[in-house]
Amino acid sequence: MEDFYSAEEKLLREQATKFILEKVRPRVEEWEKTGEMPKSIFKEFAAQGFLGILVPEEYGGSNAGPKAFLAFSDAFELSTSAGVGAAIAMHAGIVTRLVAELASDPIKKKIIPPSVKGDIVGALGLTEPNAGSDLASLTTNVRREGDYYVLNGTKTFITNGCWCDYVLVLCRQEGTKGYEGMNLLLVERNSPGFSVSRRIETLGWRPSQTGELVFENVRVPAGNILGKEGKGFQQIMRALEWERLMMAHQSLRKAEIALDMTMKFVAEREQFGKPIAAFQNTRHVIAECATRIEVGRALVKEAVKRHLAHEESEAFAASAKLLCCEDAQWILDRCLQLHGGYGYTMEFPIQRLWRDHRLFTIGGGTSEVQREILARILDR
Amino acid sequence: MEDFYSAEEKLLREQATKFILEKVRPRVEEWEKTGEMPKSIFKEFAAQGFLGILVPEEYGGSNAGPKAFLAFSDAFELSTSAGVGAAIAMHAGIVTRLVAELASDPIKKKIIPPSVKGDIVGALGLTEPNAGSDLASLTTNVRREGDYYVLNGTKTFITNGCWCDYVLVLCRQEGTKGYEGMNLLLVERNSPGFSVSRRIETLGWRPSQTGELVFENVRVPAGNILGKEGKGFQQIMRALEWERLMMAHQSLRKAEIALDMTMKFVAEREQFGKPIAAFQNTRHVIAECATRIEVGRALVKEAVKRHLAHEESEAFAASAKLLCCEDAQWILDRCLQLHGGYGYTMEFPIQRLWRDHRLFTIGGGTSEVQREILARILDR
Amino acid sequence: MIPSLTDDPQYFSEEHREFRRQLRKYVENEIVPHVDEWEKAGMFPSDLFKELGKRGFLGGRYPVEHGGSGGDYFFLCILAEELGRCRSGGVSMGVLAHTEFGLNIISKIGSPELIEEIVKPALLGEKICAICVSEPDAGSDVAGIKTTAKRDGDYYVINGSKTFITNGTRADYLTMAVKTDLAKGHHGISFFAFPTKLDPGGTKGFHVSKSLKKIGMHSSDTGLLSFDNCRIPRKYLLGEENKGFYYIMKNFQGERLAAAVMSNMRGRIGLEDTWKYMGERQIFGKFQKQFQVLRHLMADMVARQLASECMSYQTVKLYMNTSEPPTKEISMAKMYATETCQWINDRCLQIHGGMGYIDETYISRSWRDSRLSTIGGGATEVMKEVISKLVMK
Amino acid sequence: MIPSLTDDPQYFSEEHREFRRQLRKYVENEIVPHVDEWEKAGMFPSDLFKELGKRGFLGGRYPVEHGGSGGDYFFLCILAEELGRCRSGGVSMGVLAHTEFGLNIISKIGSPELIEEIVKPALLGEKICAICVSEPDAGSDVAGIKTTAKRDGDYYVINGSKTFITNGTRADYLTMAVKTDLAKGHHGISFFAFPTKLDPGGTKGFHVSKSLKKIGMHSSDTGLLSFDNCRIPRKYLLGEENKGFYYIMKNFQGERLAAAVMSNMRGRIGLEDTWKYMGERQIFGKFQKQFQVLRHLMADMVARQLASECMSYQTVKLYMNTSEPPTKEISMAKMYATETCQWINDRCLQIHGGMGYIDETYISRSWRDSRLSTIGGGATEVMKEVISKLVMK
Repeated sequence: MEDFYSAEEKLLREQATKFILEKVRPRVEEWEKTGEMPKSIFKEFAAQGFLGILVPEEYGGSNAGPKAFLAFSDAFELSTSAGVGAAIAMHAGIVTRLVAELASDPIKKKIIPPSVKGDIVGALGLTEPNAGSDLASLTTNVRREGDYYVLNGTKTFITNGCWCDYVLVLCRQEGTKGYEGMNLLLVERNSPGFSVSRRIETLGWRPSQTGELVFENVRVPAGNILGKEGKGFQQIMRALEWERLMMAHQSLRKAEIALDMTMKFVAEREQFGKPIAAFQNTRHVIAECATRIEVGRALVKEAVKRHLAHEESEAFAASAKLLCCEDAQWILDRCLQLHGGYGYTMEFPIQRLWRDHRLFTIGGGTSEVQREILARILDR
Repeated sequence: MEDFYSAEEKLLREQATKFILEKVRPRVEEWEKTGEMPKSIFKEFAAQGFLGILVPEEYGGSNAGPKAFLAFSDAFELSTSAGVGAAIAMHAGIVTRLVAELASDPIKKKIIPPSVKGDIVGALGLTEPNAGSDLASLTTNVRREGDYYVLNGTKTFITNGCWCDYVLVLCRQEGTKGYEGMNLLLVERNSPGFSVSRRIETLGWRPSQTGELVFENVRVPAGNILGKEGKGFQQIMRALEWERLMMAHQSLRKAEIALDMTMKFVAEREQFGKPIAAFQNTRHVIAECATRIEVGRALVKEAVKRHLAHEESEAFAASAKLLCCEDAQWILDRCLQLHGGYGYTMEFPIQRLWRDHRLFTIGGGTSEVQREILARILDR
Repeated sequence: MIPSLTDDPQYFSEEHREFRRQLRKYVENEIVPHVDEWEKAGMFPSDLFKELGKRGFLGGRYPVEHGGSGGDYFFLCILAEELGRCRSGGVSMGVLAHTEFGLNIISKIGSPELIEEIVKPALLGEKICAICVSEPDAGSDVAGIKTTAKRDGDYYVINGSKTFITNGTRADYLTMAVKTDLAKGHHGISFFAFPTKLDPGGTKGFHVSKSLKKIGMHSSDTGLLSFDNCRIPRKYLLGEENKGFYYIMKNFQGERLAAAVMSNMRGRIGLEDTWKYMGERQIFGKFQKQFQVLRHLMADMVARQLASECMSYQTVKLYMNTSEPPTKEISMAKMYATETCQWINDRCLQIHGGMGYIDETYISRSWRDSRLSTIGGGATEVMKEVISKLVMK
Repeated sequence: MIPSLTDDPQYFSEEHREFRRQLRKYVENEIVPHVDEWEKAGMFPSDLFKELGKRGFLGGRYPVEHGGSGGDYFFLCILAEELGRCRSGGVSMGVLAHTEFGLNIISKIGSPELIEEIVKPALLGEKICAICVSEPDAGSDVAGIKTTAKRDGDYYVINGSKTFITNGTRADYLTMAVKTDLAKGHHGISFFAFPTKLDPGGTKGFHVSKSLKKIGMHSSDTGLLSFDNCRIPRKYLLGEENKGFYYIMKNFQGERLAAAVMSNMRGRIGLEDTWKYMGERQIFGKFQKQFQVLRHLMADMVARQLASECMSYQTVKLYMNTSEPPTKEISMAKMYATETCQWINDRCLQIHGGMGYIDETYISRSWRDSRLSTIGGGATEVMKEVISKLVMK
């Protein structure tokens, strides 16, 4: 994998690793306990330039590119909290980038610079109570009234939802169905009719402020539309593929971090008169884990390359999301098992990696949805 | 499985089910949130007679027998909290029973009646920081001084540890090693030198007061020994086998409860225009889950029968512990997956069943230890 | 030592055990020495039916009035298990295809005339039976059967083809599912005991179009059969017209249970042979049985093996004690036993290393033989359909 | 459509692609029509080596001075992949055992005299080579080799036996690992290019004791060989005495990588054939490809297939660009590809139902052929030992 990154990207990863280990990791246990991370964390990340990796220079970003963002994610996974990673990646890896790519100039000028500085935080509103992986059936409703769009509906499972300053809402023009006729609107928090109805308590991702958002006759200025009318879904497809790739990549990184911890643990912990590392079973399990990580990397590398080159990437991205997230789940489970009883205590981070990661085969399109995508590619 | 229980046992299960659903289940969410269950819960269980199932009538029990206890456990699993079940099962399913079987008459008279009434709570002290599944290497030390045993050492991962009123401590006579030379001592909480050094925060089993216990020159009256000097390990082997059988049985019950919840969920939740239950994938996953539960039951039934008849049961008990706990883990994971994003929220109990159960392939002898046991049986 | 239930008194009486002892001795002395030859020939000799028949091994669970011994289903289990000890899957499959799959329904719903003509001689091994359901375009999907029987006075005229028929190249009677009403799907199926030797030189219009070569089960013959205007007397209709699907539901559960029991024995023998091999074979200066990962793998296999055996035996008991067959439990037992047997044999082959890939080792034969079990007699996928319908109400 | 990397320009130049096109055409026209016959015969004809050799297919990655084309390792990948398209695993295995496993080390460390005598004619297919390491009591454990070579003036005298030798019944030269110092374990191994036809009627003392019958790989011959005081000239020693283990470490990684590439192709063809079958076969009134569980299974298989191909190709690139072979990545690629291929072929057979169990379907052959891959050339268990040593420092 080392030949995947450029020298600059590696440097960025190094800088980020130092930052995470010194400034973030020591505070994670507290945030996880309370479920509360200070929102100012965005400013701390911003001060290092990390929130502008995918943003053009004219808006205050470094435009270092997607691979740089993956290198950055290798570092932030070292926080051992998916909630931290998810909050940052959603804001800087997906939302800000969508604004930079699709919004009108005035909106870009208004939203992106403070986003890059960490002064405001973005969220992405896709999932609804009755439309998860199946976006074609979403019902959040939009109609045009003069210079405004009027928005009604509910979005749920929204990362950064509780503290977001703006949210990109995928909504449906009246009378349309399926994947056609959707708009993507940028809704600011202070809009009348917008509210956070509740925080959703989850098994993991605790600091990520997962929330449910309600829109009641929210009037959104017409200029807040991202891209074209009716093409909301089509316009985010590439961003969704990118999300899949990020998730596959992050899964493997989590697995790698867990495996490193585990190798350290089994070398130190003794049972039956010898280190656990000396048991053949331990060694074979570790060999299998290491192999699945390495193979997953090879697949992600190819998928990212194709995605960036706009070559046929769909099958590779779906395969990577499916395989890497499933394999990482298995690896994290085996790592927890090798920790024995200690793996079950809150004193070792392996429990959090394990439970945090469980969402990776559900979020960003479940494993089942990836299989559907792949099967449809076979149909062609 | 229905032919497994007698009519009386089924009646007991019915009574217990009513009690659990009315008096326990509604309070579980709160206990899980705070990690605190009132200790008076033992008295509530006692008032129903549940704590005396394995205790002879002369000490206030019903002596309804091990199968009755399994029937009772079918009910208490409906609390959906392994912490509740573990606390009760440890006290009434293992510790009190060991006292009734092995202690001297004065100790029995002193300890058992209040245990059956829920006035005092027992714990079992086996695991040490460096001796988990490998009890042969335990180091908690005991020496005789006149009419006392003097005890030194640390026990960890002790269910009911933080609030126990007495604990059965497996300890080693000076100069012995391996499985020989151990004593089993009943240590009361008020003994000078005994302390709970900390509560261990765990991923699940939250209300079960898992703690670490320290013994510093604790003087235990000589009459507090259970059974014979030097035979501490051998004397609890049957209790450990019983624990394995309980865990296998409880695992399947958890899986069954989860599967019931899941079948209900998939029948109601729609995606892509139809209930999730209508997807072939869903149906096949459920068929596989149901089959593994039924097969596991057949194995447990045979293992319990042999255990109770004192026939060759070792291989069956180890197989049951290994297979049922592993399979239940897989089933719970699949059930969580079928819940989609909802499975990851704290609003559905499936997340707790999943994370609570993760300890079942670690505690009571890890899966790896069960495999060792089985391989040694093959060696014979 | 691998713990076993095959002598457990909760299932097996002294009478059962004696039956097992005799059969085991017979298998060891009279079958084992020949199986390599039969594997090569692609077929065991038809005389085997007679030898088994005249010793009373075939009729264990059949009524005395039909020429059987009047025993319970556990006699069939013993037959399936002990034949399995010859380590040639085709032998057990061929014998059971005759004595259980083909014959059972005739004994249950056949007329007294057919009992005399078919069941009695068949239990002596003098006539050979086969079950005949699959077609080139209808395997697990019986509603899709296309072979037809058309009433013509006192005769039926049969047209179509059947495939994957065990004993198909030599059977005297084919217990055959056909459509008597093409329009009715499941409800147009009828059963016949089709006689293949009605006319000299074979029933007119009946042909064995092909003897199918299979990956394994080499000692058993498998036929592709064709029926071209075969006229057979009406008496060969089993039970009533168009009730075939009901007969399948009611009478064919025993076949699945037998498949489970056969698979369990195939798994058990794989484990026994492999554990023995692990004690003989050295690598890196140690016996294979000293390597932790192989020991743990053995432990996993033993656990599943015991679970599967418990499940099957308990289901047999349930099957014997209930009037309606316990379809859910039988489907689960079948699926679990066959998947387990296949997995065990695959892992056992792996433990054998290069030797496992050589034709002459038992494990290689057992591996390819066991591959059929999750496909035939109700594929795993079909079992899942059945089970899910029964558990999801 | 199953996405593919076999034309990806990051790995394959126009020259590679032309090589692939020619070879594919040759396989289709000249090999495919004969494989059924070769499978039955238990051996493909030796002429095949000559036909491939004279068209330049064997020497793709060998130096021009040795009679090759001077290409890179991807030429070998193409050879492994395109031969795989004949759907008879023994053909690819036999050809690669010759042109890669047997010949590579001779080309690398053999004297100029041996290059002339062996490599040049072998690349033309006029001489046949084999790799010869396993013994009845030493498979994956090379330190346990017992065959000895004892120096006697200008000769070595060789005694012992070798087994599981692909091309063993007809090879002209055996690239053979023996002990020159029994006391030294790994450090007493030496390599010879053993000539089997030194004397008229065969090198004295050399015998093919047995042609081994295998579960699969039927078109390839496998020998059990014995050496009884065989005297061969000293010049046939490869490299230096007692350095054999080093040569294995250094030169045999390419063999494992080739095994990965071969397995990937076997998995891919299984998927292609099965998806096609699913579009043709109807059950319960629907095409198989319309059933969700089968679609999802296909998706899982495709994901693993692509992952394995990415892993293997990226490892080939790494292998070409580093001086020390990347043992960790190669071991991972080998283990993953062979396990994946075996799993895919097993699931594909299952999807074929009863047809999958019939000898004549491709999938049944591919299934039994693929079973060898996790055993031969470094079993999965051995790969795990290697990998764990490299990752746990």
